[in-house]
Amino acid sequence: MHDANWEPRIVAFFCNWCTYTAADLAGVSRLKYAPNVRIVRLMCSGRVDPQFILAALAGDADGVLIGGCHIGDCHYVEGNLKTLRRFQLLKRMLAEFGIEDQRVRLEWISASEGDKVRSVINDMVEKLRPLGPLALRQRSKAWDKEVAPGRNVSGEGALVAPGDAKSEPEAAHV
Amino acid sequence: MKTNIVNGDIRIGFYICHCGHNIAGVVDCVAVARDIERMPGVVVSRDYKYMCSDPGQELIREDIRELGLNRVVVASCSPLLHEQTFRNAVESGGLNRYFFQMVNIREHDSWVHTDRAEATKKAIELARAAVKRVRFHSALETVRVPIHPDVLVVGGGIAGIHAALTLANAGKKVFLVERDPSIGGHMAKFDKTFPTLDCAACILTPKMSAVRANKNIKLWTYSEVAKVEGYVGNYTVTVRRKPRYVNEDLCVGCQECIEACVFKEGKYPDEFNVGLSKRKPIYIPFPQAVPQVVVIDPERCLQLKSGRCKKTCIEACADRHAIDFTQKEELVEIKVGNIIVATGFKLFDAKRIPQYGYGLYPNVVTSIELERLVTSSGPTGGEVVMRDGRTPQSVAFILCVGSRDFRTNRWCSRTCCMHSMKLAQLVREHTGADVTAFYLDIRAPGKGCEEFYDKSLKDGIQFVRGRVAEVTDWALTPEEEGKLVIRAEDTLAGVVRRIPVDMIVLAVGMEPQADAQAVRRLFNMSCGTEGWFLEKHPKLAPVSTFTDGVFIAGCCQGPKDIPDSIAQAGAAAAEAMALIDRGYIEQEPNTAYVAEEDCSGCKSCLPLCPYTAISLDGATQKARINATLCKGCGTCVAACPSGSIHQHLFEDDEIFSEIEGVLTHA
Amino acid sequence: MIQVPRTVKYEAERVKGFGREIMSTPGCEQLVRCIQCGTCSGTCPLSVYMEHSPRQIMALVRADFKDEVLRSRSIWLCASCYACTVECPREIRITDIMYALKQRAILEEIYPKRFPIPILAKEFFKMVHSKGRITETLLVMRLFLKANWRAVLSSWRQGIGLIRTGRFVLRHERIEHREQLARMLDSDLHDAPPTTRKEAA
Amino acid sequence: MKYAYFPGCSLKGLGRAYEESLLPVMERLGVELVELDDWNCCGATAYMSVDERKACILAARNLAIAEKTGTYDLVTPCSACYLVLNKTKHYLADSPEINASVQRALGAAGLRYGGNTLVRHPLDILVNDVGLDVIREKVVRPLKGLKVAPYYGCQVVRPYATFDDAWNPTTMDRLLTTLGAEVVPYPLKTKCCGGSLTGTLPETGLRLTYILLKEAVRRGADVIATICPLCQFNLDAYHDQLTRQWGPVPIPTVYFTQLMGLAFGLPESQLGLNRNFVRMKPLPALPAKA
Repeated sequence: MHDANWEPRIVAFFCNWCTYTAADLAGVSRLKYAPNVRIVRLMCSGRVDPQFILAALAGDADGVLIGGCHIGDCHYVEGNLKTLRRFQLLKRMLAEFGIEDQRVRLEWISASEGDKVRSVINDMVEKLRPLGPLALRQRSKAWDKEVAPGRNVSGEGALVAPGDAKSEPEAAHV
Repeated sequence: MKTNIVNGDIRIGFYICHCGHNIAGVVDCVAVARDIERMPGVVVSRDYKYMCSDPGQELIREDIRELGLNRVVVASCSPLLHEQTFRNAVESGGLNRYFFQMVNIREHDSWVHTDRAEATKKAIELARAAVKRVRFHSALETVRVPIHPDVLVVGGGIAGIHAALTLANAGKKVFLVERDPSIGGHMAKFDKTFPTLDCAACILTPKMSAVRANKNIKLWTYSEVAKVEGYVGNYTVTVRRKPRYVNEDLCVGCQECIEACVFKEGKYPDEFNVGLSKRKPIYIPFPQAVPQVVVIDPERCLQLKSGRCKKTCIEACADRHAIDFTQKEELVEIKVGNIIVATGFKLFDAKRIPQYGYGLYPNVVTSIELERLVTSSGPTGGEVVMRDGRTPQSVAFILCVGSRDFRTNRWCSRTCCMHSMKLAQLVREHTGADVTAFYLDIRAPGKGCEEFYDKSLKDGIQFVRGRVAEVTDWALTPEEEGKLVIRAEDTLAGVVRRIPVDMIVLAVGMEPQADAQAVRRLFNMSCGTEGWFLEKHPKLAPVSTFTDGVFIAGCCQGPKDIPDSIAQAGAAAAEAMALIDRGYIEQEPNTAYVAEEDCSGCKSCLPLCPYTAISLDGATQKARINATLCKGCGTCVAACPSGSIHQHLFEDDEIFSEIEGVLTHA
Repeated sequence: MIQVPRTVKYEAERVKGFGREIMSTPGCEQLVRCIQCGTCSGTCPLSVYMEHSPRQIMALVRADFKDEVLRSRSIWLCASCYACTVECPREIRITDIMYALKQRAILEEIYPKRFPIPILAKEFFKMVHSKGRITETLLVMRLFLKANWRAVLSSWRQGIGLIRTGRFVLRHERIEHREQLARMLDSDLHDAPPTTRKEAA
Repeated sequence: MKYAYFPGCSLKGLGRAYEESLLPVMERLGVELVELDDWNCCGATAYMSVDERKACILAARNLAIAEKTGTYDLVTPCSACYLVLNKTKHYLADSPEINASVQRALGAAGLRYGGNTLVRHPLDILVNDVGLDVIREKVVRPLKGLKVAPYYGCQVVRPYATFDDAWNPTTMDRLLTTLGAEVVPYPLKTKCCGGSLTGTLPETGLRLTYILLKEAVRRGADVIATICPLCQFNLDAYHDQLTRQWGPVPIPTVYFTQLMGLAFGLPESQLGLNRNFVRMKPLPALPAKA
């Protein structure tokens, strides 16, 4: 079906106070986990704009992980509640598009739960593996246009990278 | 206000840190530097052994000067550790400190992965993201907010007392809030302290009196913090003052009311003597209590329970009218700039290990109970006696009760070894009894502690390395009749032993307070998995928390002895003073702002802000954000339907380019 | 002559990887976290008869002294009362580790010879394999024959007592579907169903 | 109430008095025990000592047969059977590898086990399903004045303490009190009786047995109540040797079900009490009812 060397790519949005710190703790504790995740730091999970998630999926990510403080523990009182509400809406929308449930995940991970960072990431990678690449563009070219309406980001073209992803870095460097 | 130099001349310097072997051992730093070098706008790309060192920082400054850099990216450790370090370097190099972005390739990469190729690939992708992002950074100004000079100290144990005194002696105004009717905490119950065997009361009582006497300290005992609002420099705290039914300003502590109480004898377990003696419904916690003010227990007092009492106490206090049955709970609001949390610990409940027979066999006691027995001011006047009044001929100490045990508390409580040795020496001194201590490992790392262990050995205390399996009262041999029998393996001698003794002392470990989670939420702190309050950094910021202006001291952060508690308390006081004396705090300029021309005035952002920073301008019908109230969470930014709210440091463009960057294939 | 035993242990006596192997058996993983506190030995009703206490067995396993462990009577003295397992502060399932060691000793045929406990285990195993059930009195008789026939002499009174109280059973208890049970017990350990194996052969 | 019933080998041999008393007592309480069709030996401790996988297969066959009956609760009076069947259940649930391997073996005989069988002890059924109130109603001859040492032994409460505390179980204490008996404090209630060591290495096993008996006598008990056939055998059948070595410890050991039978007014002869080496003294005559 897909390339035998294929590995799921996950973009993670972690809040500064709990989950990002927990990921730091996992590092300090030298816990080992799958190298498939790229963490983007935000001050609060409440800052996660659904567009970020869609951009990541459209940009060739196979999954998106959002990490915030446990409910009741938000550094900003209740930012994570807003995240949760927004997340539930987004999940329904993604389901409409036929994007598997496991691909977008929300986890509450407190600053002390370094081990949870490891287990969640490992678990997510394992759950994405059988699903194969998301390959959103192949799935629906039309949808692609809808989510990223020609947003000109870096002066290097549309947010969604050109067709052949493999040659993209070189392209970016020219 | 914001100028994007996207199309201007972007000159980026990229630096990757080896961190000795910490990063370079897993990530191919040279390969990363070579990859980033080829990105547009990158003028220089270097790898260096320790970027955070002075020469490392100088490298950045020099390149800014020599090569005219206007953006800097450093790939090293977590920004939570060194972002400020590098921002300072960038600033001293002559650039706005926010033209900087940090890449975490240690905590998030080299320390958590083993595959060199995968880790290097990840580092490259993270670095590319930062390089793409930093283009969009703009010059920002750090916001300065004045700091309120008063400090709240929560908890009146030795840590809280010391922190309060340190601050007060430096001329700062301190509110010291204690839940119990007196300050003093656990230390007030101790007889002597290890390893010097100096009298605990002799060193604590003067400090307690000093608190009472110090004009800069507002002492509120029998009180709890009910609510905390605000942020570093500007906290508003609500304190609940429980009614003690005695007017603190009028009571002089003569205790005639206690004498006069209709209860002629003490009837209720005395908390201070851990139930070993009885007190009346009206009492003073202990002779040296501060404040010297009596308190009435509403659960026990006849008048408060039924309203039917002769009120002999009021008669006894006829001159001063200090007793006031109409007292009600009071809520007081105060303003402070910093908070020191020193809420302490609780002792492990020995009943949770039924094998040791606590609660079943009367002569199985806890270490704190024995502490009260050996104290001359204790319920037996310092005599170590069994429940039937006899003097024990043989006493066993069981160490690590509840500690180092996966079923109860995993941690080492740190003080029980030394505490038990101290008690063992005192028991021998008081009774001449044979003393055996069962231990797992003797931990005596403190100053003078190993010497104290040696003294215990010289004093003839028997040390048996082995965890006691059970304590029973059934005898197999004549000498076991009527005794408590310990069964344990003497692991060093390699034999299983049965040892009959008269009295057993359980060295119960320390646990987080029962309400630690609630307190944590109150002050917006984190707890480790065990429930101790989490310090910001285990080495570099041991008394700070993740909330600026909230510090921790003493055993609420983890088990420690008196010297360490005091050292932490001093450190917390100094941290608070450093903020106060600077006079202002610098805030990350990560506030949200409205691009008025895009705002449709839909008001959907208004209810989202927990700090009421957003309001609607009556004239323009557009949203407006008060930057001093905004805390920078960005929730409103994500929710704005017209995309008119932006956030400094976390601009949409910055995040989108970061997403794009991490998804490049390295 | 007085024997003066020399107790030094040489590296050559270690079977590297033995400890790791035992600790990878399901249920035995926690052994790695043992702090040698001796609760197991203190709790064990039979540790007083062991040449190595349970704690020492744990240490020897971790240090790869395979022969010393598998030849010891200690592992066979475990009566499976599970006291150590519920008492262990590190949640090590010591009883299960003892089982893993017994299995290894039987597999490698290095259990102490003429020691009745492993013999009982093997006889038990055989009887169940062929009959599906155990007839205790017959099992004990076989044990006596193989291990210590003199014991029969000392317990003759007990035998008579059992006959008197109608508890001495001489007829074999057995199940109906013995061949079904045998098929199950002898079924292959690995995935390949028997047919493919034939084909391969 | 209907349950599948796994007697185990002992209840057909040395421990037959257990079954002889259990069945009429359960019948009196309206509990139907349906013996499992063609059950096999659980494997006990011995099988686990030889081959773990085969031990699991052996036990799983019984679990599978029980599951097929559709009555998910499987009652197992023998402590060893109770432990082994429960342990197998845990192994199958916890380890996918063991589960797969065992399912293959079951498959070879056309069986399958879906993990649904609940292994339960009669004490659990009596106290939690039937209830002490119902039992109290059936008591026609309260055991007034009878001092009983409740002895649980090891494998029912350890390591899978499913219905009682592993350190201080009280289910039988409460049951015996309901029967009118006086329960003496017996701190050795969960200590090991020596198991099969009494047979294989008498010098070790018998000392454990002796300690149990001696302490029960010291605590003033008239009788020890047990829940396991091996415990009963050990505490009952070796008095000869024990007396020779340490002196007499004259106390009978009976099954708790036998005491229930007595309290329910069932005739002694039907409860297997005559199978004891050390016989229990007949209960004192009942005071005339008012």
